[in-house]
Amino acid sequence: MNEMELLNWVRGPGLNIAVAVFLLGTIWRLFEIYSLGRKQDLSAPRNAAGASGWHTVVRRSMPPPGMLKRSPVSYIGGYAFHIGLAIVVFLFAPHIVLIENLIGLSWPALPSQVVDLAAVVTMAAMVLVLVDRINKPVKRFLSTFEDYFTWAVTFLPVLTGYLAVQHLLLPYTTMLALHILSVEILLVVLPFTKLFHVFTLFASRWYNGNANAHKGVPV
Amino acid sequence: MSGLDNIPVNVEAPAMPFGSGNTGAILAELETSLQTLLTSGKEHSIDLRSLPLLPGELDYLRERLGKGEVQVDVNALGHSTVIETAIRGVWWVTHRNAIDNVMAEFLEVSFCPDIIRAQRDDVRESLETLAALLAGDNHS
Amino acid sequence: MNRRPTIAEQLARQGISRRAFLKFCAATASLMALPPGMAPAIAEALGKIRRPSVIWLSFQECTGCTESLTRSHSPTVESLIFDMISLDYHHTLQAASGEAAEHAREEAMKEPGYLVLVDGSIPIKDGGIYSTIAGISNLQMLKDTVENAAAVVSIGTCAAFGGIPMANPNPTGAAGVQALMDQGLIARKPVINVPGCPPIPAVITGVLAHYLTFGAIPPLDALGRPLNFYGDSIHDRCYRRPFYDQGKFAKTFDDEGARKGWCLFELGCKGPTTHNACATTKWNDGTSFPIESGHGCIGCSEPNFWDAGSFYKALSAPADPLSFAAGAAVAGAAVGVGMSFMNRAKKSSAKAAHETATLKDLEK
Amino acid sequence: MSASLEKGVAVLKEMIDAPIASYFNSCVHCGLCAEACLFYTETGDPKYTPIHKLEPLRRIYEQEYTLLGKLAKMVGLSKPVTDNELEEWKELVYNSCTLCARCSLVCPVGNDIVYMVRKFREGMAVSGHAPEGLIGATTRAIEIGSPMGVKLPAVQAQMKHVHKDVGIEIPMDQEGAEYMVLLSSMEIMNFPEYLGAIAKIMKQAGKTWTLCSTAFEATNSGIQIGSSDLAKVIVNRIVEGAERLKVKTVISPECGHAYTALRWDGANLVGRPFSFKVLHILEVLDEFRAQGLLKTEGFEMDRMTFHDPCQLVRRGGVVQQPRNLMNMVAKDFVEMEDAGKYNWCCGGGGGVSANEDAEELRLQVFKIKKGQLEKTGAKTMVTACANCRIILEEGLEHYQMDIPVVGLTEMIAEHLAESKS
Repeated sequence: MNEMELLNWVRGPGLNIAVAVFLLGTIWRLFEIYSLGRKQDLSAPRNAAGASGWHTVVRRSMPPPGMLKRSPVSYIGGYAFHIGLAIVVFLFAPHIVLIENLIGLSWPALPSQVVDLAAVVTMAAMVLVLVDRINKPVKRFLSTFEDYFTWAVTFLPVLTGYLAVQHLLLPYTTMLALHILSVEILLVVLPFTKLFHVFTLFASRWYNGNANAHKGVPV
Repeated sequence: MSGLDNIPVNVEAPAMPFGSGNTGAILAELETSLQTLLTSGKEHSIDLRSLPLLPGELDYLRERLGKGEVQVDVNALGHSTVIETAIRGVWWVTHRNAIDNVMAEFLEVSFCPDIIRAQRDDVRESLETLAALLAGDNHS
Repeated sequence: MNRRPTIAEQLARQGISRRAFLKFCAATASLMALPPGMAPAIAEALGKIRRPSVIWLSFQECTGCTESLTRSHSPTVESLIFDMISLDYHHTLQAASGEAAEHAREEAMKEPGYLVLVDGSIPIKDGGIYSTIAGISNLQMLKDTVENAAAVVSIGTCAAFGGIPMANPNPTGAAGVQALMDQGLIARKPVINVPGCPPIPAVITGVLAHYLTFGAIPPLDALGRPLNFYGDSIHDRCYRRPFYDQGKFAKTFDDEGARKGWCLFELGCKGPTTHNACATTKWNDGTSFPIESGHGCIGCSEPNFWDAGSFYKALSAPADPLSFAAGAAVAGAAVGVGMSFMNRAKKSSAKAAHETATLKDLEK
Repeated sequence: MSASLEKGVAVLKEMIDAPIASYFNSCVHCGLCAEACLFYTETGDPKYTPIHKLEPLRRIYEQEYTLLGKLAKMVGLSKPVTDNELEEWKELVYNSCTLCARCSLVCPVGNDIVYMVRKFREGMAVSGHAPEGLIGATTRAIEIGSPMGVKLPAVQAQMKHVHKDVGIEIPMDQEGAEYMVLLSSMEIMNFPEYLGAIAKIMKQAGKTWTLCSTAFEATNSGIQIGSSDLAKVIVNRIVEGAERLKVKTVISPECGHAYTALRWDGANLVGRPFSFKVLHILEVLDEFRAQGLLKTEGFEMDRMTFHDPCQLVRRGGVVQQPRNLMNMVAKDFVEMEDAGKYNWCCGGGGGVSANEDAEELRLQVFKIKKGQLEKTGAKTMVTACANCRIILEEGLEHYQMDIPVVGLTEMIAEHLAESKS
């Protein structure tokens, strides 16, 4: 298989399979999780300003008082990596074309130099959080194979994408194929690992916020 | 050609900071080459067709370099022009073929481009030719 | 057998001056995409090498490659190239026909070390019956000719990678020259691939000039293409690249962006994955190239370009990514709903079987 | 699988719901919950990371309610939960968790971790993995009526004592009274001033109130040990009493868990909304204050700080009321760092105070409170939970700090304007 054949496979059948597994897994998992339902709270509610599921969905994006100081790498690294990833994924012109092809929506792209910078920042932040995971006793204690695996699966698309754009290590075509392949692996893995938090975190925050809002506590 | 010109396509030449970036690089390369020429006498030439230039950038370059005092026409395997730019020592060399298409285009940095100079072998042959010419004259 | 003259001698015989020779060498260096400083080395090399015999074989092809070469707008250089070689066999260009033509080929093959140029792909399905010349299958003719060749130059994407005849579903079992060598169907010789549909004329002549001038295979990429012409992607050498970097894209062929000459990536330009010299050498004597005239690169110098998705779909846009999507969504919903029924049943049966906890339960 | 384990797993199958499933799927092992937990911050031992305390529950969820978990269990990739494992987890689930819910406030993906610990205790309790101390307390609560074994005669004795002390007769079983006042065992046994304070305050406010002979005890060990069935027995006493006496409002005493057990769990345990309101005494006092029914005179001049009981503030939503009341009587009221909903636990909530096995650890993690207190420079600590109060006193004594701990209600009562009533 030459590089063009590989690229054609990952753009064609490979992507088909990955998107299919991703959709299948995501819909299955969402049903599996949320069909479990929850009991209605019969206690008399208390209302308080700023207390609701939706408030918590937004508020949890900010570090609670004192936490930034306790775990700066988690927050700063986490922000840099998530925001950087969002910039790279959603504001790079070729990605927007891809999304437009998939769902018909399009928006302006950032200059590629800015995206390059975001990619570098993202990778640096990811390395930082990985080092923190290995160094920090709590994180190391909690970490399983899955944590390192999902890190790699998330890191590779950024790395291969960057290498492809910068023409490093391998010819562009090969690197582009590897980039798309790595994204496909990410898509396939996402519904079945902790990466699924991209979907469930909103519901989790909402449940938490909603249950506590019932008690009048804005969490 | 006039028909094509009627098509309302206007290729925008980007403002310099957003150009290909190559015109600046060429001018910088000329600067160092001129310095080298003065210090060591080493000549240098830049193949203008090996660099991607935006439409209009070649003209921009021509305009920046300006026109000097010397313009030489060479007729060898087609027509070639060697034009000194306003930057003395920098020559704009254009080689054309028999049907006047541009074959190659260079910016040469030298006191006098090689193509203008008579070649040693040719001079030797010319000497023979002249000798034969004279011999012929003497016979008659 | 008379000694073949060196190229310099050949030129001198035609009364070409040293100055003209110098100009020729400079133009050749430019043509070969070599640094201008290489001109003296070229001049020296041309003084030594002899005019080799060349056999040009045309198989499953459209004659586009020959057309390209002969429409070359550097006739002087081209004529020099033909002065530099002895083209002993070429379907389209030779005067001889029928048995005389084949005889010429056999004659040329008598002295080993000739150069074989191939255009068109070779059908190997069903014993290669899909294309024959003088009753000889293409495969057989190639096999015989390559046997004593010094090297093979595959001109065009068909000869290099199989090209359009090999496109899905490849009814004739077409293959490129390198593939046949890899399969052991013909003798292994050095191969230079000069792909393109057709290749740029100056690239064909440039590659030949390089081989002839230096008597060696130029540095090649992983696909056997000379690096001096195929080393960079169209995208990297494209004058519209700054627009790509700024995120300025033409969205249709007649919008504002298209008129302003913005990047054609979104209109399907395959420049980023295509390696060729179009953006620098250009076509029609350096007049223009597809992107400059407003159409994206179709990637014709890459293997399988015909089957690599629509020419008008952006490179990052997948071929048909949602073809299983509906099915997958339904299957996902089925698994999910199945699980939710099972889970609910399990939960309610746990509830139904609930035994009220007593103090006794606390003690194990 | 032992019968008791089977019972525990069965209960957990009932308990696991969509929020728990969502929470487990959201966890990215970032470890931030550890930074919010005093058992980790004060010991540095990663095993006290809140989400780790739920590891067996996570596996049960995955094995019972996810297809991949079922497959993993089938091929042996996911090991079934065993009795030994649960016994090992007892320390994590009971000794080192006060159900303070600080972790639930910081989790970046929004996991309500304490919600899960509370549910996990259901399975732990019925499979016989609750700590001895808590089992004892719960047994006394069910059999005798109070976790400390306090019976009605003891209450009656206190009533008489208070009558003599403050000159107000304590009403008992008065049908139609507006308020039904509950007590916690600790108040009956250790802080009898509370009852006197209520009597004085109610008198000044001109409100009718009563104790209930069948439901004087507010605390609910069933909630702490994690058995809804047993908690329901205890809550039912109060509901029946309140309904029999037709009171409008039931007042929870200065006890955090008693408040949340009745206020938030109560209706869900009995399976129907209450016909009466449930208020914490501080909520009542603040209402009186707002209506001008609570008048005080004089101020405490010492520097004072207020310890927020977790169940009152973070789990109860009573945040501003104690501050309003403090300012009525304290001249130099200073807040501790992280006061309000981010307050740090005293270390004795969630049944830890009743659990002898946890005592050493509890005193160790009290360092956080000690540090907070030292920073304020307060001379007196005020709180509104008898359990916190005991734990604070023990902790301060352990670290040889001479700082008195006072109940807010009593402090208000001491400053009641004596004039007319």
